[in-house]
Amino acid sequence: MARTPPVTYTRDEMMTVAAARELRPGMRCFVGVGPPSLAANLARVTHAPTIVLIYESGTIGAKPLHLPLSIGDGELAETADAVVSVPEIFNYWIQPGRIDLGFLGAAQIDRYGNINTTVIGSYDQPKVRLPGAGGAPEIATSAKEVMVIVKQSRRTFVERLDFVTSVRYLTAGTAHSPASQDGRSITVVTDLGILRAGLRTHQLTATELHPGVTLAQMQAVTGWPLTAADGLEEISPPTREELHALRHLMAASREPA
Amino acid sequence: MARTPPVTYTRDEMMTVAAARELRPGMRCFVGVGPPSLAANLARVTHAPTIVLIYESGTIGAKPLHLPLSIGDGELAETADAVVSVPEIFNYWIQPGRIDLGFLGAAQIDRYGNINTTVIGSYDQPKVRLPGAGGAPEIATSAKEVMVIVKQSRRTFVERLDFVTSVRYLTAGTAHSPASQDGRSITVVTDLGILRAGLRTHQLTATELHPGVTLAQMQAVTGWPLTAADGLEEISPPTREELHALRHLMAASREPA
Amino acid sequence: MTEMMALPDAIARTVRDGASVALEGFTHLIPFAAGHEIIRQGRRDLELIRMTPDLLYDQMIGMGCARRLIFSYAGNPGVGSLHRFRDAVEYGWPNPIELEEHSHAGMANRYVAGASGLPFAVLRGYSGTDLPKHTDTIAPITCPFTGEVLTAVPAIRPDVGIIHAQRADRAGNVQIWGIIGVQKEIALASRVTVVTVEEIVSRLEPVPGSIVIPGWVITAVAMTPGGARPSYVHGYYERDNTFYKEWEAISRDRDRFRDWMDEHVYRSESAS
Amino acid sequence: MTEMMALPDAIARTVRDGASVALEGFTHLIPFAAGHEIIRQGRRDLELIRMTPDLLYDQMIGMGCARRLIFSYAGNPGVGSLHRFRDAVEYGWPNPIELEEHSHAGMANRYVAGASGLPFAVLRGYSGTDLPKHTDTIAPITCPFTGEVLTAVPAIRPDVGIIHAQRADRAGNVQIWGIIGVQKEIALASRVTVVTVEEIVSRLEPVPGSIVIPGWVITAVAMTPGGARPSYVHGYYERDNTFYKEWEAISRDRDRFRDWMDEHVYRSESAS
Repeated sequence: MARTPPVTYTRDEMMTVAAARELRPGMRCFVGVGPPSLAANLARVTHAPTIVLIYESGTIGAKPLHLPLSIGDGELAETADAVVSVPEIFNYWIQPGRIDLGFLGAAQIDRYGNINTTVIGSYDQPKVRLPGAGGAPEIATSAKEVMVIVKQSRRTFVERLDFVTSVRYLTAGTAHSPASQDGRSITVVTDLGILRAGLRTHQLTATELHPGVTLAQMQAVTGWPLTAADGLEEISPPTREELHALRHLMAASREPA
Repeated sequence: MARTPPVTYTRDEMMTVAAARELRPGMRCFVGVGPPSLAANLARVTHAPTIVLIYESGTIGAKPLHLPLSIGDGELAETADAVVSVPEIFNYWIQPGRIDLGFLGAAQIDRYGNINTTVIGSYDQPKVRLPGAGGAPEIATSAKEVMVIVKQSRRTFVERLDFVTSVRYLTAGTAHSPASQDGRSITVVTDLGILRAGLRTHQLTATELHPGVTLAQMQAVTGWPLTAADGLEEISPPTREELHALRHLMAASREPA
Repeated sequence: MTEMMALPDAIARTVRDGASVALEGFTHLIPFAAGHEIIRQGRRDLELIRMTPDLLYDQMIGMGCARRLIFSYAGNPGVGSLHRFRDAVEYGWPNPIELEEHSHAGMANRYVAGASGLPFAVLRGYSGTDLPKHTDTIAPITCPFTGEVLTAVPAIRPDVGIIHAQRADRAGNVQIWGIIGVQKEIALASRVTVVTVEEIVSRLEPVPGSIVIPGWVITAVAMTPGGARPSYVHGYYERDNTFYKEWEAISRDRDRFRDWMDEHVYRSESAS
Repeated sequence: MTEMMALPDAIARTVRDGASVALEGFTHLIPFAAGHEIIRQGRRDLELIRMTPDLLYDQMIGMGCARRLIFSYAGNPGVGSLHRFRDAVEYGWPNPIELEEHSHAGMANRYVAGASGLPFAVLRGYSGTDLPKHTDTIAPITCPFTGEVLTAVPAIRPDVGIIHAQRADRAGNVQIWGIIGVQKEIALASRVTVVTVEEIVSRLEPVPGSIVIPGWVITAVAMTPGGARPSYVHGYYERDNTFYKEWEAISRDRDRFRDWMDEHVYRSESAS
């Protein structure tokens, strides 16, 4: 461990720290591997020790010391409060809306928080075949809050998705509507700042910027006309404690994500 | 234990022994408490040690030393190959037809093996309110074979049920039909002999009589015109080994059923 | 999040007159102490839900707590009738009760649907029986792929679900082993869940076959040693089969039943 | 009833060209050795079924075993793409494959329906997505009680289901612990079930969190130590994360992939 306090940080670190700060103690978080797992575990070892990590492999309340490369890592089961089958995790735990916050990944995201992780190009003749849906469609509609951690670029923040893999806000008239969508939010944490939807509108709006980032910079890498919320704020930089905990987590990982 | 071989036996003992003999090694039997549990465990400790006992409480492969008074007796779980939840026992194990033989109880039974355990009299103003369906409706239609162990009387063997709680042979045209009913049998073991249906006909026919019992005796306590199968046979009396094992089982029970 | 509280408080805060209440435990872990507390608090007009009403609901029905019963098998296992249940159905004493009657498979699936946040469940069930004529919560449903007609039953979501378990830790995580029945399903299907436990421990050591229900889906945990007697708790105490048989005679007679309840439930804070 | 046999025999007797085959194991207990045996035996035109195709199906697809793939997430977890899968979908190499694409929740429920002997399962799923436009095994279904429209998916009943497990006893009862995934559902949904195990023991001592699948629903047990490598077996060996990352480079190039398969799968009877 470093004796001298860190003085610099990367944009990736700022992104992870900003995401971790969004998590509140006691929150039940549905977590995938990579940035979500890093952010959720950072929150767990800093300000939110009582956060409950739920992985789709069936581990509820996992408390890994090392970041898992795979969501099925053995340490998740060893440290969990309960291990259940995959059908049970989806049917008893996700579907009824027991998840406070679900993390989703995105290859493309639109202004409504709809996400594509299926194909770039057409479905039948894809330019790039992506992994597909995984747990996302049901997380997207059932979690009380959704968070996406993704670097911002025009390739990712698009006017129109090539394929709709998951939907946060169902359009009126869609029959498959869950009970209520009032007050449901989506938070997108990027390397430039934070975009949010769901408080007053269902459209993603810039609400915070990382230190030194301008709204114009963020707009330049967003594929739709991005507006800022009233009172757009600057995020405070990572504290020494946050950076220290984050770097320790990364170093302690068997296999850094 | 008796040193001298038993020379006499009761009709109840003959009934239990006759039922036990029907069970073959390796058979997966769905068992309730009382006579079925006694017969199945008698088979297990005599000629069919590999019989698999399944109780609706979720115990698969239970090997109790004592006969349970309740199907949820702790010893069933302790000796089982697997203990599963009640939804799982019905959905994964009974519904798909994995049970070779299911035991059913009966307050009334008709010639087709339909059973009433719900009410005597009308449903809304019952003369006697009975316990109800339990697991019977789904066992009756899904098990490869069904066995009923019941003392024979005109009150029980009736022309017409007051209430149809479970049905073995669904009439043609019933929409709720399982995949196939070919070759499915029902065996009714009574204190007078054995009645069977399903081999050539879906009507219960006398096929065996206990020693000393006549067809006329059986017909006299049957509420429909009972016919006998070609080659009606006399059942051989309990062997010393069978009686010994049965009485040992009864004596070893914490609470004889 | 779980709150630790005394059983009388847990019941007083959660069970209201007219509520739908499921006290579950499939022959194992039947929450007698909680049911007796409901009787002592004089709750009325309850919709009682339970696969196997058992002695506990016989007592609650006999004391006039129930307006309605949702169930699948109302007998004294291995013994015979539930006489208080029969008296209510056959003679309306102490009050008539409405029945909603299912099979075990149907009830178990209704709980599963409740725990899953679905409005209904599908099974192969009730085929050819008279149950659908008398129970309007049984309906046909057609497979959209094969055209096969199966049976649908609606989810059960009790206002209050009450179960007994071996133990909990201080965070309210609940551990159950032995016959697990429908304990998890009721805990997850109910709007409010109360768990009585034999003991509260600092750490839930794993036990073969044990399941853990996380504390954050449980409303209240009440330490209640012996809370399942005369039913049993795997690893703690055995079923009081003698009492189950004695109940036959106690419950047959209205006066004897009331005297017994007076002595064992009203005058005592502890379950019989 | 279970038969104990060597893995090559178990595969030769159960997996035919054109069969639908599910090799399951949700990140844990992936049956690599069995998949490699299928490759060595040169099976073709398989309908491969798996929630997360992972490296194993990348290898099987790259070797031309698959005609069709039913899946919900085809990535190398934490690393990136499955390049052989992508090559087949994007360029039809070594042959085009047909896709039937679902979500995890949909796949899990399709297995549950298969294990339950039901033709379909119901979930809240796929809402608003483009999946139903491309996958015809997703259909709306209406609750007969509330009128709510939900989603139905048909049961999956593979011709052959193959899983890996920690151990079996001599009667073929199979014990699994750690992340249990969909192992039981596949064992029960499949017409024929093959289980590879790390070891065969005389008695299955209980392990916290372990489940047992009775031998009488399993067709064949093949002792196959290391049979899940480079995935892991809880209590036996860890996931070879280094190999999962190396696969990125190995699988990117068709020739390098074939060389690797030649060396590690064809020339060796043991899984990499």
